Amino acid sequence: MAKTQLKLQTQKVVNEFSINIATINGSGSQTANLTLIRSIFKMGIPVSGKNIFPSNIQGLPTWYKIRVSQAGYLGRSQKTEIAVAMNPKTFGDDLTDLVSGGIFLYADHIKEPIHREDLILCPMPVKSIVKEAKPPRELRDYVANMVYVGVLAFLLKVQLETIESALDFHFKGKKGPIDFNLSVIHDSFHWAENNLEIVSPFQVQPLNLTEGFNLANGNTAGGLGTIYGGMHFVSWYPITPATSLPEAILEFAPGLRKDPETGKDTYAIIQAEDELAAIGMVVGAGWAGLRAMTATSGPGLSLMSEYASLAYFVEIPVVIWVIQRVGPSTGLPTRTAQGDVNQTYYLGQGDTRHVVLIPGTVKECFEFGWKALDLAEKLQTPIFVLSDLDLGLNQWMTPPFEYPDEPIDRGKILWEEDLEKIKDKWGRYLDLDGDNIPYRTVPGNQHPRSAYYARGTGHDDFANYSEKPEEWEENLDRINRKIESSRAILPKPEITTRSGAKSGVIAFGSTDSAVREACDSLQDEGLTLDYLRVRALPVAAEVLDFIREYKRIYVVENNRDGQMHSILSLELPDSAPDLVSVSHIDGMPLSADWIKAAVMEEEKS
Amino acid sequence: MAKTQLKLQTQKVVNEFSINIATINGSGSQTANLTLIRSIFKMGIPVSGKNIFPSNIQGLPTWYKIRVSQAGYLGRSQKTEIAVAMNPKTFGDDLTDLVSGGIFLYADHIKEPIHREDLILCPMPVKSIVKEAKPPRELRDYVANMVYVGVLAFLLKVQLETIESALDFHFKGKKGPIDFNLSVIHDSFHWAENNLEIVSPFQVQPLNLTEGFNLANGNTAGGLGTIYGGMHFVSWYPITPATSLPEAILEFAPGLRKDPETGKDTYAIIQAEDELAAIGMVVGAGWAGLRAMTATSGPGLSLMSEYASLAYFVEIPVVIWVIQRVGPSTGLPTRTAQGDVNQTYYLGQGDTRHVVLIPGTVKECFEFGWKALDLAEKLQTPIFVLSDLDLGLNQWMTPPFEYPDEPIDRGKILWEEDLEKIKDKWGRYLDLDGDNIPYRTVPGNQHPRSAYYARGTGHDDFANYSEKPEEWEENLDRINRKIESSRAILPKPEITTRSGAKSGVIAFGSTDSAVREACDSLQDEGLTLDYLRVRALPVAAEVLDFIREYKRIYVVENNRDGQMHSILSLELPDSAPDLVSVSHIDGMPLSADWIKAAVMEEEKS
Amino acid sequence: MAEKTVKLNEIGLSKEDYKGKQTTLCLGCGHNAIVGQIISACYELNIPPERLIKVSGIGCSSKAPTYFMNRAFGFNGLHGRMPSLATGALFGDTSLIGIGVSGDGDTASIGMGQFKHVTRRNLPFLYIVANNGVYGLTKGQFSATAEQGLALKKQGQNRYVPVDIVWEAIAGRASFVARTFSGDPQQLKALIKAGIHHRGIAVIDVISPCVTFNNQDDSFHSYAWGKSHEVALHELSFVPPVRAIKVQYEKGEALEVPLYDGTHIILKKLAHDYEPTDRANALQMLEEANDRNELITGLIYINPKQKSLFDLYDLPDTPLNRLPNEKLRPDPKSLEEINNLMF
Amino acid sequence: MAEKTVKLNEIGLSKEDYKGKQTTLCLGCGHNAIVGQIISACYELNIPPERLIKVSGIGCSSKAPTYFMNRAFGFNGLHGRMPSLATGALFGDTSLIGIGVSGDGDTASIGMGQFKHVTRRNLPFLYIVANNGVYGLTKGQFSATAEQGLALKKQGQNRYVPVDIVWEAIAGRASFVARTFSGDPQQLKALIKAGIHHRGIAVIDVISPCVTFNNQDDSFHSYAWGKSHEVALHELSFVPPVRAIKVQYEKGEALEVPLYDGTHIILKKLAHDYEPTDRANALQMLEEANDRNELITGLIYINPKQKSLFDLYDLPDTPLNRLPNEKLRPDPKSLEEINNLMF
Ligand SMILES: Cc1ncc(C[n+]2csc(CCOP(=O)(O)OP(=O)(O)O)c2C)c(N)n1
Ligand SMILES: Cc1ncc(C[n+]2csc(CCOP(=O)(O)OP(=O)(O)O)c2C)c(N)n1
Ligand code: SF4
Ligand code: SF4
Ligand SMILES: [Mg+2]
Ligand SMILES: [Mg+2]
Repeated sequence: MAKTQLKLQTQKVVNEFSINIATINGSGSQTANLTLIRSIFKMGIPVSGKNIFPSNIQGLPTWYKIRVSQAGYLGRSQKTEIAVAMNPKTFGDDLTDLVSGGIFLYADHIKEPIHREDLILCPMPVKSIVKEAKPPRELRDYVANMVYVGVLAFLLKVQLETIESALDFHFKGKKGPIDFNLSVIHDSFHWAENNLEIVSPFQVQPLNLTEGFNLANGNTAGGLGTIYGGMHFVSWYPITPATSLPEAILEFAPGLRKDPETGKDTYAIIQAEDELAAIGMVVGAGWAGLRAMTATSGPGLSLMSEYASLAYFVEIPVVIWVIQRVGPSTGLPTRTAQGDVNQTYYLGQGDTRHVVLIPGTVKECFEFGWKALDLAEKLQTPIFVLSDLDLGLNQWMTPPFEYPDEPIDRGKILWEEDLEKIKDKWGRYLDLDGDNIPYRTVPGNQHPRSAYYARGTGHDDFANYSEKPEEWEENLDRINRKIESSRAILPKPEITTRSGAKSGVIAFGSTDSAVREACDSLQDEGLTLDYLRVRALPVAAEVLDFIREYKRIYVVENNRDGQMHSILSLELPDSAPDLVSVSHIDGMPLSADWIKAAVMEEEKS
Repeated sequence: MAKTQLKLQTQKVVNEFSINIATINGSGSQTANLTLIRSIFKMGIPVSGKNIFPSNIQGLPTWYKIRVSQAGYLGRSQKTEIAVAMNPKTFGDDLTDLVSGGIFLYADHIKEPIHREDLILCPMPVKSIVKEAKPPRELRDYVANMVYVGVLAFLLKVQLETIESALDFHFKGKKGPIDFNLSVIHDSFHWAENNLEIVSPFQVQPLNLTEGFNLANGNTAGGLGTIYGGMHFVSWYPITPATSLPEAILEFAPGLRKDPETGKDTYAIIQAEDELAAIGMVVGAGWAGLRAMTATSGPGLSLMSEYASLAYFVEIPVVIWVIQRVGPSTGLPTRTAQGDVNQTYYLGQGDTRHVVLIPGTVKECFEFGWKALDLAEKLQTPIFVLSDLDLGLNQWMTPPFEYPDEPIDRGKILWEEDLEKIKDKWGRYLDLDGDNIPYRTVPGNQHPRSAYYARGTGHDDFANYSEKPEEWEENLDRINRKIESSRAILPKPEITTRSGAKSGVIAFGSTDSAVREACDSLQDEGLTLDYLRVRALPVAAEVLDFIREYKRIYVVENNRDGQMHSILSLELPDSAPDLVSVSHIDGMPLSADWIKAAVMEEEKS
Repeated sequence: MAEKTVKLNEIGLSKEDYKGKQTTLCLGCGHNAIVGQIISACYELNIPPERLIKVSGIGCSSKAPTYFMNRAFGFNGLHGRMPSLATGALFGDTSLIGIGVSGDGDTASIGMGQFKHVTRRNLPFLYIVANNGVYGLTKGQFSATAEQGLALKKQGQNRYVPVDIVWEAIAGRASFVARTFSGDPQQLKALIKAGIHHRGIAVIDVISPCVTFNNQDDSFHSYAWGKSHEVALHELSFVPPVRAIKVQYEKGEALEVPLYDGTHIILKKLAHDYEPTDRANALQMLEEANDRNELITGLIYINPKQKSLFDLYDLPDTPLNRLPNEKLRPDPKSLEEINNLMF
Repeated sequence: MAEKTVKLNEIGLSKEDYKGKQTTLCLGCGHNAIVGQIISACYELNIPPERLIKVSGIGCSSKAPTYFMNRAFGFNGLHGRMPSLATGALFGDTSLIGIGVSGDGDTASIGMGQFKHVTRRNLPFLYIVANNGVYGLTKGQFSATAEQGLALKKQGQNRYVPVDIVWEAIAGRASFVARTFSGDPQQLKALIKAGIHHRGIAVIDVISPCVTFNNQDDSFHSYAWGKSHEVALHELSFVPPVRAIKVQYEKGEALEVPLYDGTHIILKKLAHDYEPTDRANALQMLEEANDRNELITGLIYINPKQKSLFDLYDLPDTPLNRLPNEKLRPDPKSLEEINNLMF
């Protein structure tokens, strides 16, 4: 075998490659994969990990794609330099996906044909190494995954001490499992050392580029942000990929949200019977003066339509996280997409248009977690936070979460003493301040003039039932002006300019790093692009200015119909012709290569 | 009193005025109002009636607005020439709404102040006339309404024989009620004859303009169209203003859809427990090869989102009637709107876009009733029929319903013998004909290769579960092409041109007559407009050509945000700047006066 | 001196203070009777209107809250989804009394799911179903509680067996289940009082005729049928805290059910010798009554001991919606620790 | 000659013809046992796969139909909304056999409403609930049937009292209600056969352990608990048409329940002397078993006489979905009459 290898020596590639690990879900490869990416991260090298998993619990193909990039490109890469094949079912595909000159590691008990000549092959004696280690029965498969960790450590020159600290973190210092896994990794490492004649052209070298960063996912960040946002009430119904957000709250709230004085919980969480109930509960809670949130994905979002329309119209603050997955319908529940932008923005019957925050980084998931609760009560309307599976579930490099830089804002709530002051002038829907945001009271207020009757039907300024045409129209127009006014206070877009750019790119959410990478390499092709990342709807003035500035703007998104492209086109009819939609959806995060190719295609035309 | 009257003589107005009858709902004024409008209709004079009623069963204000117009303008008129005030609660408003020189009839037992000097006042001794007639207790209120019929008959010169035939129709020839009501009407007529010194400037004169026309509402027409469309299965849940459509099917199907041979029903109707179930049942039925339909309004539509998204993706034929009322939320359940265009077009999570038929006349409600069922099976997708309360519930002049001019189209269904022919080439989602429409089989097919597994998750051409990126994308793109291809076969727009028009108007649905009237009077103001009525989404090529043709196009609609305006703007970015949105929503049907004023306002700017 | 003429309750409020807007329901609608008894019950229980919230779904019945207690916060929610709304709202201030008025369509048709889950969670809440067997507000279609074979204008004959709300509440583990009749104001009022003082979900299925669409003498939900077929299980009264009394079981005597707050329900035995403490037995009793074609009314099942939803949480005495901001946001130090928890 | 070796049933099909795709459920998942018994039952009942449709909602359990009878039409619908889908589908051809596999979350949480209404309508349909007390597919949250106090990873302790699917089915007037256990294949198979031949809704609540998320020995839905606490009400068997036998009631004997099509269910009495024909009595029995901490299995309630949904319609023998077009569109003359009906 050795001979073929030598012939293949390509020159050394340091800290810029991708590893694709193919396993079977439920076989416990997660620990191995996390250990690997964490060790590399610990070495100071920017790295990201994406879990491409099936909608199933055990036995189907899963891939874990690790991207190492000292340039800091952490979006999905279309190329794979190193493949680890632990799953016979996908052996063939995993083989073909490799770049020429790539390394193909595989468990040597898999007896599938290997036709390619242009690869560095590396069969691993997984079974024998595991046998040596004598793991307890139930741990066998699980330990098998540590073998490729060890072999890769040898080939890529991953420092064993960083692996150790990664395991230490994973097992929270529990010596038993740490040592056992470590020993298997060592055994594998030494097997490689002693038996492999190959030299990997792909290697990692220590840097200090990850200092001051963590590895985390967006859903955990969103859950924590919600806790620090002073959430009182969470009602939710499980759905992939939103589930882990409320579950993060279940995990962290008990430690963070007990009242030190009384030792009581300052919040309540309830798992509802479905999304119809989850949204109903948060709307009831929001009405009653609680900072309430729920989280769901496409199918659940559909079920929340009617109560969302009510909350918009009755002006009730609630926060709704939407972690997008591939639709229509049940679609691909475990794959990522940006296909619910339209539905979220316009959710519900009638003329509804909602405020939507769109985090693009893990840090923003935390930040928007608390901001959304403030905005909901400030604007007295549902605030949607639109994330997706890639951002929510995958491992991203992120600076530490920043403590809120603004105090909690409960908006215009009137308690007994406040009502005393404003005397009888108050009415639930009376625009006292001329800012389109009325004052509200909440149940429990003991003032005899505090009560009002909330209803999804037509009402006057004092919440009395009304079918009067002019009252209906005035009220609905005021609500519209209220939403319009939010443009000024919502998160501003993030703009990155380059000298001499004549065209621009607009994107949002999880595609950020892929878009940045694409812009860099398009620059190399001589196409200079300024880049704006939308962080909220309705869009800020800055977005409109940006659009007006260029003769051509590419709107990049991970859906079929170019939904953000439509929304922006409607904002500025005069510029609509300048907006070019660059979108597609297949379940995979957009890659820089695809974006680049698509843009260059458009440039040609 | 007489004196004031004479001073007010304005010159005679024939067959061009509106009557506003203010009563209390549940008091049985419906019969009186229908009698009135039918008698006028019988006299050969174009007339329309709009019921402005509360979301309540008994005791709240209701208005019935009758418009008499030999010019054929049957949309809502903002002016009222004659008011009938039977409700003390609205007496004041009804008084103020009257044009100067108008006639104000009122029950003389109502003792409200009357400040206006510029009206012809006509107190009616309702109680005494009713007393004379000695009606059975329970009929008293009810009969009271016949009094204004009689008095109006005298003032407007409505022929008593046409009143008689109107009653004859209403009571299906039952002599008792006919004679009794007629006698009250006569008494009132004679009272007026003998006691009223006033002469009405507003009068009706016989014409022959209603020959070959009927009076009917859109929901009845839609129900009948569905029956003639060969509907097999209806599942529905009551909601205003959709209810009367399925109820029309309940009424007529038994007589029309029994199999003469077996005497059995060739259809089934089931009242579901809610809209989630109604849509689920029709989707199941559509999958099983039934021509299935349901009908709902905004709130129910929201609940249908998720199954609509599934039907789009699984490619199941169903027909969903949406009779719009005022939203957001519960809104004004008994008032009309066009505010669910967006939600209907894009209903459901993910990249969905549906086929929508938009009838603008009662006749089209019938026609689209059967066409929708054909299109659903031909395209294997949900077909929405978008109507509204004004078109669905109110009385419109309409030519007789026309028998379908095309045979029933079941689309591409394969039975046992068909499968034999095409051998193993068949796959549920395999595009054999290259027209993006695959062939389908339905349960009950006994061929061993007929079965497939339908699912809302990703699938390949043979309906096998698939998470493969390319298979997902190809399938979803094909579905999109399928919907795109429907532009060519959907109902074409209706275009009315005038020589020398430089600008155009686009509208849809129930606003048709108001828009036509507005165009005429704008012409008088020197503004010539060509008019296009959209009858389906996605729009036909003719719509795009029309848009390209004018430097300015007004898009008129009864909603807040100009939803159709948005949809059209997205169709032609280059023309987007030329499209001017003219929209508002307050629960009332758009009036020609409002449209005219709004357009002229825009012209100024 | 005017005051003298106005009767006031122990907290100095008059009946007026418990009234709502003028009803817009039909003359003679059973729901009006329910409104009336809620007003009387709350007046007599000396409940400050501000300490109560009223919610509903959609329907004529669901309009009821508009017609009582203008000074109480109210929410007319979505059709069939009052329970979720009430659940979320009461977490805002768990010391408030919650009253909901729903309809048979609102509860047994579209609302079945949420109804079952709110009973299961035992939310402290008085859940009144104004049950008339039809959809009143949409003009008389069959609801899920319409008896099989019932014929209605435009609708033909009802094909399906009816949902029995009491059966459903008991199967759903409601801790207080009663059935009564709009035509029996005394029992209705007593049950409302007891329901308000019960710590947990109190479901009262009130047969409440729709005079406009379903009041034919032979229809199960009509006044005539109710009046002629009602059989009260017991003479029911509610008593504010008194000296503890041992519950005695000899025949003819009264059965006293103590509630968590020291109040009691007293059930004076009538024809039946019935104890409302056994789920299966309650259903047995209902089956037999059905066979006898009786409309059984009274307290059919109660379990005062079952933990209420809020007993299952560890919430502070200060209502959540009044917690000061500083109690809602953990301190900066804690966030550092969190950040350190991340890899 | 290979044929010889393959066993065929009376319609000449082998077990293979009843199989579906390779299961992708976890090794040892209780749902796999259900799949296996459906296959065996249908094979032994000689059902042509094409005469059966299989539907489900969403969940691991709802994937089950993928794993049996490739030759049957199937539909994996929406979470909690299998019943409406099945109802509409079976109207297409009422002669088809309908089998649905749902989960406890799919049925008792989000699906409660549709579950209650399909039982009430008595759709001829075998409704299997693969009940494991958790949401498997979303990785182990509490479902509505999880017992109070159950502790699960990440979820803490379950606060609420569980929904009892058998109670709900009986309260909801299902005409055939059974409970069994994935660990009791014989009884499971016999119940499936009986359910298929029952004309009406047949609800089988199968305790079907989730080995990955809820199989702790002390958890109510685990194999261990089931094996050690199962108490069969009777030894149950299903027999194809035989000479009519009078049902006899002496102790120890077998109770025979005739179904509409001449087949019988034979219940050989065991410990309990139980007759599954009285709703309230059934619930009484369950309550007592609960107190004894037993997992009662067997046929708990049946009413073979209750009219099925399709008995309530007047449909032609030709399936609706095969009616020729000319039977679907009334003739032109009729439309003239309609037009004359208009004013
Ligand atoms: C989602 C939705 N579907 C349908 C309706 C229409 N709707 C309003 S009230 C009602 C039924 C009310 O019946 P019930 O609850 O029995 O109350 P009742 O009027 O009989 O007192 C229906 C179907 C609605 N408001 N919302
Ligand atoms: C509307 C909607 N909400 C949530 C989900 C996510 N989801 C998929 S399966 C499932 C629960 C399944 O539990 P169960 O029915 O008990 O089946 P099991 O996996 O336990 O067999 C949930 C919540 C969904 N698919 N659709
Ligand atoms: S319609 Fe029936 S339920 Fe509605 S208010 Fe009138 S009587 Fe009551
Ligand atoms: S997760 Fe549980 S329910 Fe799902 S397949 Fe695995 S064992 Fe079965
Ligand atoms: Mg009702
Ligand atoms: Mg489960």
